[in-house]
This record gives sequence, structure tokens and C-alpha cells, in this order.
Amino acid sequence: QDESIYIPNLAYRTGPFAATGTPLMNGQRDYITLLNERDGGLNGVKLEYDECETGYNTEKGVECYEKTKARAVVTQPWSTGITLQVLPKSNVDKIPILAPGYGFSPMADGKVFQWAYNPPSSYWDGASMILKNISDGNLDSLKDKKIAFLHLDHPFGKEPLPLLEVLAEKHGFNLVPIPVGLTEMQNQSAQWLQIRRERPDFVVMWGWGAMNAGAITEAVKTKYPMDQFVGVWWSGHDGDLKLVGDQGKGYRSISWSVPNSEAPLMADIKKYVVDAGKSQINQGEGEFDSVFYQRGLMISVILVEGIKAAQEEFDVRNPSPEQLRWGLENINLDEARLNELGAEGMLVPFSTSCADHTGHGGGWMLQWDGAKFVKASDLLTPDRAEIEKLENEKAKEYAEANAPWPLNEECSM
Amino acid sequence: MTTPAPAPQTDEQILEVNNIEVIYDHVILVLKGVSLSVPRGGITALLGANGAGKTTTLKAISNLLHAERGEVTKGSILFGGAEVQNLSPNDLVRRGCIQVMEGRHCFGHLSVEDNLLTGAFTRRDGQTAIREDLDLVYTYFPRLKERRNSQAGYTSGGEQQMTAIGRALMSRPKMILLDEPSMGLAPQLVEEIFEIVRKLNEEQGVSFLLAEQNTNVALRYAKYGYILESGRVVLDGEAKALRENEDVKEFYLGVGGEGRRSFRNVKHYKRRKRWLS
Amino acid sequence: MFYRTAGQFKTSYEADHALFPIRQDAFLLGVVLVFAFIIFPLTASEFTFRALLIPVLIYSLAALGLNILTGYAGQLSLGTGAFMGVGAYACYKLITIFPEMNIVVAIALSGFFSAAIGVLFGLPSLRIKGFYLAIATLAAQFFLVWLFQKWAWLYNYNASGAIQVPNIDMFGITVSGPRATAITQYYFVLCVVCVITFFAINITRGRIGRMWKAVRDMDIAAELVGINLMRSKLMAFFVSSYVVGIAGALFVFLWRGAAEANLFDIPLSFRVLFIAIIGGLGSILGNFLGAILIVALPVIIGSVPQAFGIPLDSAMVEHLNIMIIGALIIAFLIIEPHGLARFWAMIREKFILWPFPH
Amino acid sequence: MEFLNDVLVQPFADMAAAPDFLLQVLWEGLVGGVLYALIALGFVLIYKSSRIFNFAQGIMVVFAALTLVGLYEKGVPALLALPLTLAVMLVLAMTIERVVLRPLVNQPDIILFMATIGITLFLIGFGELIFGGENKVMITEQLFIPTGSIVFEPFGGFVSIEEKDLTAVIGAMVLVAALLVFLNKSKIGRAIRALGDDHQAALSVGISLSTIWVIVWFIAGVIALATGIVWGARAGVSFALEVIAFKALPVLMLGGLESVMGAIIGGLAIGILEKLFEIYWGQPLLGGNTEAWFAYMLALLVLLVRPQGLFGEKIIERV
Amino acid sequence: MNPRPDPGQLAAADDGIARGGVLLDVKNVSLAFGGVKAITDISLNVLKGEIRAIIGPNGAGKTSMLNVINGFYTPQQGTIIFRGRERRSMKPHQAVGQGIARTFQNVALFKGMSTLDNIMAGRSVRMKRNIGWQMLWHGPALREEIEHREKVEEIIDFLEIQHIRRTPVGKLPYGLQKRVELGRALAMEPTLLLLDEPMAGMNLEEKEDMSRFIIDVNQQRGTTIALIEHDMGVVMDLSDRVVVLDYGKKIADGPPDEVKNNQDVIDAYLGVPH
Ligand SMILES: Nc1ncnc2c1ncn2[C@@H]1O[C@H](COP(=O)(O)OP(=O)(O)OP(=O)(O)O)[C@@H](O)[C@H]1O
Ligand SMILES: Nc1ncnc2c1ncn2[C@@H]1O[C@H](COP(=O)(O)OP(=O)(O)OP(=O)(O)O)[C@@H](O)[C@H]1O
Ligand SMILES: [Mg+2]
Ligand SMILES: [Mg+2]
Repeated sequence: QDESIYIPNLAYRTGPFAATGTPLMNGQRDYITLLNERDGGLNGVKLEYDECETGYNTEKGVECYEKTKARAVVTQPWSTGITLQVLPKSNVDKIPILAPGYGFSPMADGKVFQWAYNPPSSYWDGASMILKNISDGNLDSLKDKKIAFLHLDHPFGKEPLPLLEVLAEKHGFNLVPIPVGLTEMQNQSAQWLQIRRERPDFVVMWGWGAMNAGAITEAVKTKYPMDQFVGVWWSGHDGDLKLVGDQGKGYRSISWSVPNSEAPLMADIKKYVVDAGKSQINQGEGEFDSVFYQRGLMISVILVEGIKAAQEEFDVRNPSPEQLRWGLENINLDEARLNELGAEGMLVPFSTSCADHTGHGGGWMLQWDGAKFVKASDLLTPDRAEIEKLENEKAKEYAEANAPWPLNEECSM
Repeated sequence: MTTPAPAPQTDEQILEVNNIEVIYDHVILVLKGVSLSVPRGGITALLGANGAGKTTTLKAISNLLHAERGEVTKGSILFGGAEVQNLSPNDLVRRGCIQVMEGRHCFGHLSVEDNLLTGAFTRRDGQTAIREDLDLVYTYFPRLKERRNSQAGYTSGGEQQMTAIGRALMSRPKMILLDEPSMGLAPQLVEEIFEIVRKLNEEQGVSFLLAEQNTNVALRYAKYGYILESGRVVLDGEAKALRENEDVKEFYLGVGGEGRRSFRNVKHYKRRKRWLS
Repeated sequence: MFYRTAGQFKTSYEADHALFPIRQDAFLLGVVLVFAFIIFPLTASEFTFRALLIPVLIYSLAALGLNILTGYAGQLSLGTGAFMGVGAYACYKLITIFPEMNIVVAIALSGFFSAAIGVLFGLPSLRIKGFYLAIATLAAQFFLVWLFQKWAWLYNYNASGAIQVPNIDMFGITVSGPRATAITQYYFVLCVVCVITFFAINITRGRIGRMWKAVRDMDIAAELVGINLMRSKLMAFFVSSYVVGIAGALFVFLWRGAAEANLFDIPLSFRVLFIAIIGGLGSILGNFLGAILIVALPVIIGSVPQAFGIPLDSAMVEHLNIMIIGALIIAFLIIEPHGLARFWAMIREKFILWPFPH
Repeated sequence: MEFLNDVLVQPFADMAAAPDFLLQVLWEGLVGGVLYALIALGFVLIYKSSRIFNFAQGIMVVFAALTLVGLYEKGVPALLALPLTLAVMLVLAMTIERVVLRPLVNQPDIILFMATIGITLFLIGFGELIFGGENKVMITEQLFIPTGSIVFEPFGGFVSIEEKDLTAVIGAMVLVAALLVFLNKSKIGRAIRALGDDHQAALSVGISLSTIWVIVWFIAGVIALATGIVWGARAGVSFALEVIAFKALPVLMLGGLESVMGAIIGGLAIGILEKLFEIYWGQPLLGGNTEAWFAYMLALLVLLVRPQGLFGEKIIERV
Repeated sequence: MNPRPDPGQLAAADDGIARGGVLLDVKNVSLAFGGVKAITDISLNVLKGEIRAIIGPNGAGKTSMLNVINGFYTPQQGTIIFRGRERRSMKPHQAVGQGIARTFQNVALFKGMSTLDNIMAGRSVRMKRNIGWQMLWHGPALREEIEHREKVEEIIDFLEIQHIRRTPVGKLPYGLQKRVELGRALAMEPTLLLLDEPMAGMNLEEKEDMSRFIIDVNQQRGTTIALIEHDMGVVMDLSDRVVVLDYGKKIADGPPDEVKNNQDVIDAYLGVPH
């Protein structure tokens, strides 16, 4: 009966993770605003974007979930912790979970996780791409090398560990996991002393919020070579690197989105949203050009693409959560489509299917040049063989632990 | 109910309390209209049973009620001719009215000497003057001099009482509100303290309002007295007159017809409600 | 008015020891129970269950546990969250090691684990007092949360480091896990809370409660009237941690469904402490009032601007929310430092005295 | 056996093997310790003068630092922003005294403690509302704090010392010395100590609670600002800093709630020991992150021997 | 955890000491705090059934003496023989188990509890239903509670404090607090009752009431009493024997009349002869 499509977002603009959260939320919001302003919505239906503040706190997140779920077509949990909480409920509540680039990597397995999506790349994809990049494509060349894995001691930070352990075993490199507690994010001197002692060949970082800034300043202080320091996509925030400026030159972060302020889409955003005073971005700080803001836009692009697919398939204006589920399984954001949207090169091309909820589009390396992030590699793709094995195994384990857990046998590859 | 004698000339009175009412915790009515006055240079005693409201009266005067969730809801208080209900306690001390609280209240972690020095907080007349007064206090209470460096929390009850009085003296007050100074003190010391009160009164012209249970001693040193019963003044008069009053004799001084009653032979009288109020 | 005590005379000490010396109180409780057991379940939406009713009950229970320790026995603790965690992890281990175990039994047993840990961290209370003890309980808080994080056995080596509640049936009804309905969980929690509250009331009004209060009010004097300080303090830690542990188990199994170590960190401890204090230390009723306030308030404040159609973005709402809660806490402390329970008692007193003040 | 070796022998062997690294660890510990000590100092002052366990000290650090940076970003020159920030802290102290402390005079400790948590929440909301949540850069250079680093090369390795850390250490020493003199020698200092023992008695001798409290909270605010500058220079300024309040608590326990000396010595001891423990025992044997609790456990052990901390006032127990 | 004292031990009389025999014997006790010598080599005894007064100037060590007797302080030297058993140190709650109860100079009541609860707390040692029964309340726990409640009500009647039974003691006037404190001590059914300035801060009327309670306790219950008091009238009238301390030393010991006229006592304590 609703004349608009209700899109809640479990956002956080407060707390220790606000620094990294805010530009992403701004991006998500602004793309929806753009559609409403420029196109009058999606296929003529207004999109109602609504944030519920979680402060990256799992408990608040669940509260938000309960509060919004009556009208929601989708859940955007925005934290691996919250994702893990709502994941088991998805089979009961039947609302798709969209966690672009985060959440639980085995969610890729659409047979088991019928309601969860994490396109275009999972954390395991990310880890695999980073290793591929630092070993120039040959993981065996890492043999006997030491890789420190600096991560937030939180479900998010621990996500890639199972894969990294498997790969370390297989390729003979030496993995040193270094956890950073939530209370130590800003003062990582112990962790960096350990890094100094261990002298790893590479430091791979799974950091978020204030942890990134803390790590990067410590790295500068410890004189750790920046070009051997690589982060996941959530550790590539312009604001964090600006703290160290020139000294952070060479730091890299894998990313499935690239800012491209020249793209037509960005021009539209500027015209219809920012200049119209409908955006919350901090223009003075250059947020418009930042990686995270533009990634936020891409996240909404992915969601809208799913909604559109559902609208068209079922010929409805206002798809139900179950119809959206189909939509999210049938996203096809290839290069052509991205160009059509005016977002050339801003997102890795990918497509999802019933069995593959991630799409595994891959990513690029972004490198800090002292003032901004620039693309520093060709498109990288994850090593699917290893990952898939692990995904299936872990997905099965999860289903067993949460029995009875319905499987979607209809999916075939 | 005996109404207090009409207050004499105002400028003679250093302290005047007019018909005050005090309520604790918004509900407990403790003082139900108390009036009293203390002449400049006088010693006035405030007598009464436990819980009659003596302490409350003194705290109302020195504005310490707030901290106990109590408030003066009616009446007025004049010190040196000016209304003082809305002053803060420290303003009052600065004007020369200081209270020695019941139950000692020393600063337990400070040494005895530091305790005394806190009394000089409001003074502006320089270190030497303060030092002189400190010596004066030590001559009044030699025991304190011996224990000057001990933490007050560890001194005996009597020593703490002396410290508290000494501390008040350090502010060079015009008027001291003394709450049960004799409580828990050895007889000799009680006499000593009252002697000091007399000395201060005579030599330095300090006025006193004494709340006391020890009616005997109090009436010997005071010039005027008020008797308080459940929040009302029930009797007042010259100390001498009070001492002669039969009721006071019977109930406060313990002298019946045939001299002092022995504590061993007390009988269980029902003696409540003696003054018809 | 309603509160007429006239005509209610006690003819025996037994009658005087009854839970409700005044008949109207019993009646009032009856009304509350009817609401809790019949009216709410008939009317509440799922959101109300999950965001209001169940958390209020569980937080009340946790605060009750804390109140036994802090309000009755006078030992300030800032580690409640971690003790809840012990209960939750213990329950998780019990359920996963013995999948056949009845969940009620598992929850009841898990309380003993937190009780044991509570006693262990209560030992210093024999020497350490006041704020020093409060900070010492933070040692428990931080250490335990660290342990939950590092000891992979506790979370069955899950990759995410979180525990996940499986579907658990009792008498053919799913009471726990993603398939459980909110109303079943509500009834489950309600029953547990009622039973424990009943026990707690009895303990606190009898000999043991008196010993605790004596220790709280003046421990030296308590010792000098023959109370064994060590015994009563440790017993307070035991009972309190037991209740808190149960609350923790319910927290995860009957409400949250999953938990990571950080959930049991300081903010949780503080929230429970707030409930106990705003409700009123040394009162059983207060815990419930406090929980209603602290749990419901943010939900209500959060929905006010929406209700009035004021367009505030969620971050702004959250900022205002935090500010308002902070300000309200201060305001409540100023208005009635002894908590909502005392506030209620005063109102009740006025009713009893009505129409004659003073 | 191997276990004993790991615990008792290996760590020391490691220390001896890389003395330059050990020195670096000690220095890092020392700097951390100074920061803990600074926060603890704020606590101690307020506790001493009012028996209030001021949980808001942590957020005051953030608030002060944010105000400074915020003002600078709004275009106020750094050297003007500094006194302006101090003025803001004064206003804050006065507001807290008027709105929170005065109505709560003579209430039990725990109530006041809760009230400070209320203040904390309020300031978090208020601060984020005004300054936003993003990480800000401390205006180190603009305040003429040197930012270079000094590198020694002893034992064939290197020890690097940040100049701003060095400044922090020296600054902290000066601050502490000044405070000690102030507390022990001045009239206000004595009044502060008296207040801690007995509010009523202090009132009765004419000590003005309001004035003293404003002074004390203002000094705590100044210390907070100093802490904020130093810490912000290391890791940027954001609300994630608020958790550092928890790092100061064990310092207080160890040093004693009322002791300025204790705060300093406790802070340094904890800073150094926790770093050593983490590096040589925690990381190799316990999976790291032991800094989350080590200080608390250490302090707990000390308290078992001395229930009032190393330098705290003895709890007077008499009947 | 130590076992609860067995009830036989608690029963007041029946320890083989006849009225007039030595109930408590303090031998050569010395106690110092750092440099402060609170008690120096003092010996004194208390006979069964008597009222024994301890007087002396402020800071003489009277309170410290009581603290030594009931185990709150452990003397550096000397022994204490109570009911024929010798000991130097024990925990205060053990002293209660042996039949020593006391009141305090600065009222030490449980401020948040009602009068009734305070006095009931005095009976904690004698109640023994464990936590299991307590949880259920109805049944044995309630029966026990009522049984003790009756005893407590007797004390309340005796002290005439029925009207404040339910008042939180923190709100009571000082005199009544002292009375409640006495009630709490009586609830312990002690053999030896130690009273530390029971009449400080009372007016005459209340002192008389208190005197009557003390005498009644002594005569009707046969409780031995040691009391500290500064009011010489009270001391002279009530006590059978008086010991005088000064700066931690004993300067006189004997019947009241004798002590009253002792020159040392007059110099150190009384000032003018009374
Ligand atoms: N803070 C308070 N809150 C509530 N009631 C109080 C408070 N302080 C005192 N009262 C009550 O006020 C009455 C008068 O008390 P007050 O202390 O003034 O008596 P007093 O004459 O000084 O007695 P005493 O001789 O025992 O010192 C008493 O009944 C007491 O219970
Ligand atoms: N715990 C303690 N620590 C240090 N000194 C103490 C302690 N207890 C008592 N003293 C000291 O021992 C001496 C005797 O004290 P005590 O309290 O026994 O005196 P008292 O005879 O009861 O005096 P009063 O009549 O004033 O109560 C005093 O000088 C006191 O300062
Ligand atoms: Mg009084
Ligand atoms: Mg004494």
C-alpha cells in the first residue's frame, strides 16, 4: 500500500567508529536523494531512505532491526557483529540482508544463506587479492616470508583469519596475527613494538574506525616501510591518511570501488544533491572526492539495482522483501551498465546469482600519494578455488550449528 | 505556651531569630516557630531534650541546613542587624558568625594544626596574625599542642572537640554557635572549656549561643536561657531565674525537694507533657 | 483514597511479617501481574516484546543481582557485565556439550559458574573497600572480557569469535534460537524473573538480608555485633553473581540470540548499574522501575521526533538522545537520590496519610 | 619445564638479546605512563576535594582537545584558541558546579559518581553534536610543540624518541611539581584537603564549597587540556579517546585515590610494567592485548597488601 | 569460614563462675599506635554481676581498653582471660560468640535499617536457617524469625521504644539512637556488656532513663556491665567499682567513694571535687 519503498539503514554517525562511518552513510543517502530528485524515484516510486543510529553497537543494531523490520524491504546491518545477529533471523523474518563488502564471507553460498548478500567482494576475496598483489601473483613466492595480520579484535577483524591460516599453511608463509582491542585502537604502541620486533615483510591490516588512524600514525613513528603496509577496503579512508600526510605515501588499500569525481554520476550528485543543499557532506574537508563517500554511493547503486531488477521481473512498483531477494540474486552490474549509470570505473563489475551471493567482482589497489588515494593496479581477482572450498565448509558448519536451517536446493551453479 | 519576652532594642542584639520554621526533606516539620535573640557580648544558652531542635536551630542560623535537605520556610534571621538567610555559610563566617558543630566533625586526614589553620580560611589579615592566634589556641588547649602533628582522625573524642573549638576561634569570630561542647568531655575539661568561653566573652567580647544538654554548667555560665521542646520555645528567662524555676530544677537540674536525686533510685515517672503547650 | 490502612490490624507477628502488610499493595501487585501475564501478551507487538518487554525483564533481573551486592551488602561493583558474560558463556558451553540438557537446567547451572567467579573476585572485598573495590571489580570486568575473546574453546572456535544460540526446544516448543517466537521467550523470561524475584525478596527480608544491610551500613559495627564479615560478603557476591549470571544467560539465549565478547564490556555494566541506582539501591521494586526507565526511555525519545514529524537525522537524534539521557540521570539523582523506589514510597506514604498531611 | 622456561627465562633472554629494543619498550611505556598519570591527576584533584570519583575526566580530555582543534579549524589562531579553550573549561567547571554538584552536596559517593557518568554522557552527545565524530589532527606545530624525532643508536640498534613525547614528559613533570606545591603550601590547597574529609565541617568554618569546586574542576580541566594536546598529538583527537579514562583508574588504585605523588608514580609504574608484560609475556604466551587488564590485576595485587594504594590516605577505622 | 558458635556456648549463665567471681581478667596489657601509647601495662578485672566503671580524661585510653577487650584491637602485650579462657587476639565476632556485647562512643548503628532490624541484627548469630530456607521463607525460616522477633519485642518493650520500631534509625534523635544501640547489644544476650559513654549528650531525664535500664539489665538479667562515662554523678551512683585511667596508665581502682577522694584522680580528671 506504501507509495514509497522503505530502505532503512542501520547507520552510525556517533561513537568511535563515526569517523569512518559518516562518509559512507552520506554516500548511501545522497545516491537515493539523487534518484528522488533527478528521476522522481525509481521507476516512478519514491525511495524512502531512513537511518537508524547504532553507534556500531550490536545491541542498538538489533533494536534498530526490530524497529524497522515491519516496513523494511532490506536490512543493511553495517557491522559484522550486527550481521551475525540478524543472519539467523533472516530465515524467519524473510528480509534480505545486504552487506556490501562486509559480513560473513561464507554468505557467498546462496544455497545456505538464502537471504544474505555481500557483493561485490567478500573479506576472503579481499585477503586473497592482497596476497596475490604483494606476491606479484605467485603466492608461493611468499614462502618463509613473515606477514603480520593487524586486526581489530572484533568479529570483523577476525573474519579473514580462517582463510589466511589455510593459505599460510599451503604456501608456507609465516602468519603473525596481531589483534587490537577496542580500547587500544588509539594507542597501538604495543602492537607496533611487536611489529618492530617481528620485522614482518608485510603488514596486512583489517582496521576500522579510530584504529586505522592509530595504526598509520604508529607505522610512521616506527618507520615501517609504507609500501609493505596494505589494508582492507575499510582501512582506506582519506581522513585517516591525512593525519600523516606525506609520511603515509605508499600505503595501499585494496578496494572494490574507486573515486572518480569526473564521472557523470558525480556531476549529477553535485548538481542535484550537494549544490542543492541536500547533502550532509563536509565539503571543506574534501569529502566529496573521498573514497568512502563515493563508495557509499556505490553501495546504494548496488541496492537500487537489486530493487530495479525485482520491479521489472515481478512487474510491481513496490517489491516485497521476497521479490527483492530475487532482485539481489539477479544483479548484473557489468561495465556497460555502470557506464549507463554514469559511474565509469567507480565499481568493479560483477553479477550475482542464486548460488553466488557475492559476485566476486574483485578489486583494485589504491595507493596514498600523500594527498589522496589513486588507483595503483589493474583489476585483481581473488583465488576462488581455495576460498570456495572453505566457504562451503564453513557454510555447512553454520547450518549444522543452527539446525534446523533450511537450504535452498533450487539453486544450481 | 509562654511567648518569648519581646525582643529588646535591635542594635543591642547581635543575633535575632524571628519565628522560624524548618522542614527537612520537604515533609518533616522540625522547628515550629522559634524566636530567640542573643545580645551583643552575651552568652545565651539553648536548652532542651534530645531532638528538641537545638542543632537544627543553630544550623538554620549558620545556613548549614541545605546540605541536609532542610530549609527554613518561615521567619527571619538577623545577624548584626542584617538579614542573613540567603547568605552562604562562608559569607556568614566572614561576617563573624561561626558554628562549632555537634559531634566534632574534624578533618580526619588533616593534622591537628592543619585543622586549626582551616579555621582561618576567611581571614585576610596575613600570616603573622594567624600564627599569633594559633599560639593563643595552643595556650588555651595545651593538649592540642602536644598532638599538633597527629592526624585528627586518630585523636580521642575530647581532643577532637578541642580541635573543633580551636578551629572556630581561628576565624576571629564575633559570635560562636556552640553545639554541645561538653558532650563526651571529662568533667575537668568541661569546666575548662566553659572557662575559655567566659574568657573569650569577657576579654574579646565574643558572643555565644550555646546549645547544651548539660543544663547545670550551661546555666552557670550563660546569662540568658531558652528552653526548647519539640520545636518550640517553651520557657525563657535570665539564667538565674531559670535556675530557680521549679520545673527546670526538677527536670533539667535533677534537684528535687531534698537535694540531688540519686541515679540509682530513679523511678519510672511518666513525665512527658509537663509544660502545657 | 485507595491507601487506607485504617481497619487493618495485625494480630500476630506472622501477619506482620507478611509480604504486604497493607492490603492495597497486594492488590496492586495483582494488577501488575495480570498485566504482565495476560494483558501484555494479548496486545504487544513483536517489536514491543523484543525492544521493550523482554529487555526490561532481563535488565531488571541483572540489576536485581547487582542490587543485592551493592544496594544490600554495600559492595560497589562495576563488573556486572562480565559476570553476565560468564553466565552466558557457561550456558552456551553447557548447551553445546550436552545438547540434551533442558534449557532451564542449563540456565540454572550456568548461574553457579558466575557465582563461583563472583566469589573469587569478591575475595579482595575482605580487604579493599569503597571505590578501591569498585575499581578492583573492573579488573574482573576487563580480564573476563579479554578471556572471552582469547579463549577460543569458550566460543567453540567459531571463526567470528561470537557465540550463536541454536534452536532449543522445551516440551516441543522452541524457546530459544532464531525460530523461537517472541511471546514464548517473553513468558519464559517472565517466569524465571518472577521466581528469582520471589526468592530474592525472601532472602533480603530475613536474617541474611539483615546481615548484608548491617555490613553495608557499618561494617565495623557489624563485625562487633557478631556478624562474620567474610561470610556475609562472600555470600553476597555468590548470590548476586548467581542472579547476574542467570540474567546473562537469559540475555543471550532468550533475547539476543548471539553474542560477542564485547557485548559484555563496560557499557553493559554501567547500564545495569544505572538501572539499580536510578531505581533505588536496596530495593527490589526499584530494579524494575529503573529498567523500565533506562530501557524504555531511549526507545521513546528516539520516536518522539518521528511522532511529531520533526525531520531530524538519526545521528542528531542519537546525539540529543545521549545528552538527554545524561541530563535525565543527573536530574533524577538530584530530585531523588534514593531512586524511583523511594519516590514511589513517598507517593504511597502521601496516599496513606491522605487527606491529612504531616 | 618448558613452560617455566617460557615464563621465567626466555623473556629475559629476549631482553638481553636486543637491548635497544628493550630501551624503546621502556620509553614507550614511560610515555604511556605519563599520559595515564596526567589523567589520573585530574581524578585525584577532584577526588581529594570532594570525594567525587569523577568519571567524566576522560571525556573532559576529549572535550578540551576538540574545543582547541575546533576553534582552530574555525579560523581562530592557535595561540588565541588556547586561552579561549581555557575559558571554555572554566565555564564548564562553573556549570558543573552549579547544575550538578551544588544540588548534590552531601549525597553518598556513589550518587555523585553516577552523576559524573551522567555528565560524561551529556558531554559525549553535546561534543559530537558540535564537533562531529571524525578524527581531527591536533594542532601540534601551531602550538610550537616540536614534532621531529631523535634517534639514538645504542647497541647497534636504534631507539627513536619523538620530540613531542619528550615535551609531554617534561611538561607533565612541571605540572605535577606545581600542583604539589599548590596543594601542600597554599591556603586553598589546605581547604581542598579539608573539603575531602567533611563537607559540612568545611562549610561551617567558612570554606566556600562553590569557589573551591570551581577552582578544582577548572584545574582538572586544564590538566585535561594538557592531556588532550599530548595524547591528541600521538593519535589524533576523536571520541574514541574517551576510553582512556579507564586507563587511569588502575593508576589511581595503585597510587592511592588522594595522592598526587601516587598518580605520577603509579602512572609511570603501570605504563612501563604493562608494556614490558605485553611485549615479553603477553604477546608470546597469552595471545596479546594483555594491556586491557594487566594494570588492573597489578593494582589489585598491590591493594591486597595496601588497601589504600601505595600513597593513599589510610582509611581511618575507629569506633 | 569458621563454624557458628554453638548455642550452648552462647547461653549466658552457667559457666561455673559464681556471682562475684572474676569474669574478666585483663593482665598487663599494653597497646600503642605508632608512637602513641594508648594503654601502658594496665591490669584490671571485672567481677561477675557487678557494674564496673572506667573513667579518665579524654584520650586516656578508655575506649581503646574496650576495644582490646572485645577483640577489635590486638594488644602488643598482655593477656585477657574471659570466663576462664585466656587469649590475646581474636576476631570481634568471636568475642560476641563468647558473650561480650557493646555499645559505641559515636553511635554505630546501621543507619539505613529500622530500629527493629537493628535489634534483630543483634540476634544474627543466634539464627541459623540457611539460605535455602530463607529463600522459601514460609516454614522453618519464618518460624525462626518469629521466635526471635518475640525476644526482640521484649527488649523493645523494656526500652520503651515501641513507637519507633519501624523508623530508620538514621532519622532518630541522638538519645533514642543510644537506646536502640543498647537494645541491639542486649539482643545478643551477653554475659558482659560494655558501654562506651552511654549517656553522653543526654539531658538529665534521659540519663535517668538510661540509668534505670542499666540497673535493670544488671539486676534482672544478671548481666555484668563495664561502662565508660564522664558524668560523675552517674558513675558514682551506679558503679560498684571504678577504675581510673590517665594517659594510658591506671591511677586508681576501687569503690566510688574512695576514688572520688583520691588526689591523683582529682588532679588528673575531676578538677574540683564533686
Ligand atoms: N537531616 C534530617 N532529616 C530529617 N530529620 C532530621 C534531620 N536532622 C534532624 N532531624 C530531626 O529533627 C529533630 C530535631 O533534631 P536536632 O538535631 O535539631 O535536635 P537537638 O535538639 O539538637 O537534639 P540532640 O540533643 O540530640 O542533639 C529530631 O527529631 C531529628 O530526628
Ligand atoms: N586506631 C588508632 N590509631 C591511632 N591512635 C589511636 C587509635 N585509637 C586510639 N588512638 C589514640 O589512643 C589514645 C587513647 O584513645 P581512646 O579513644 O582510647 O581515648 P578515650 O579514653 O576513649 O578518650 P575519650 O574520653 O575522649 O573518648 C588517643 O590519644 C588516641 O589518639
Ligand atoms: Mg543536637
Ligand atoms: Mg572514648
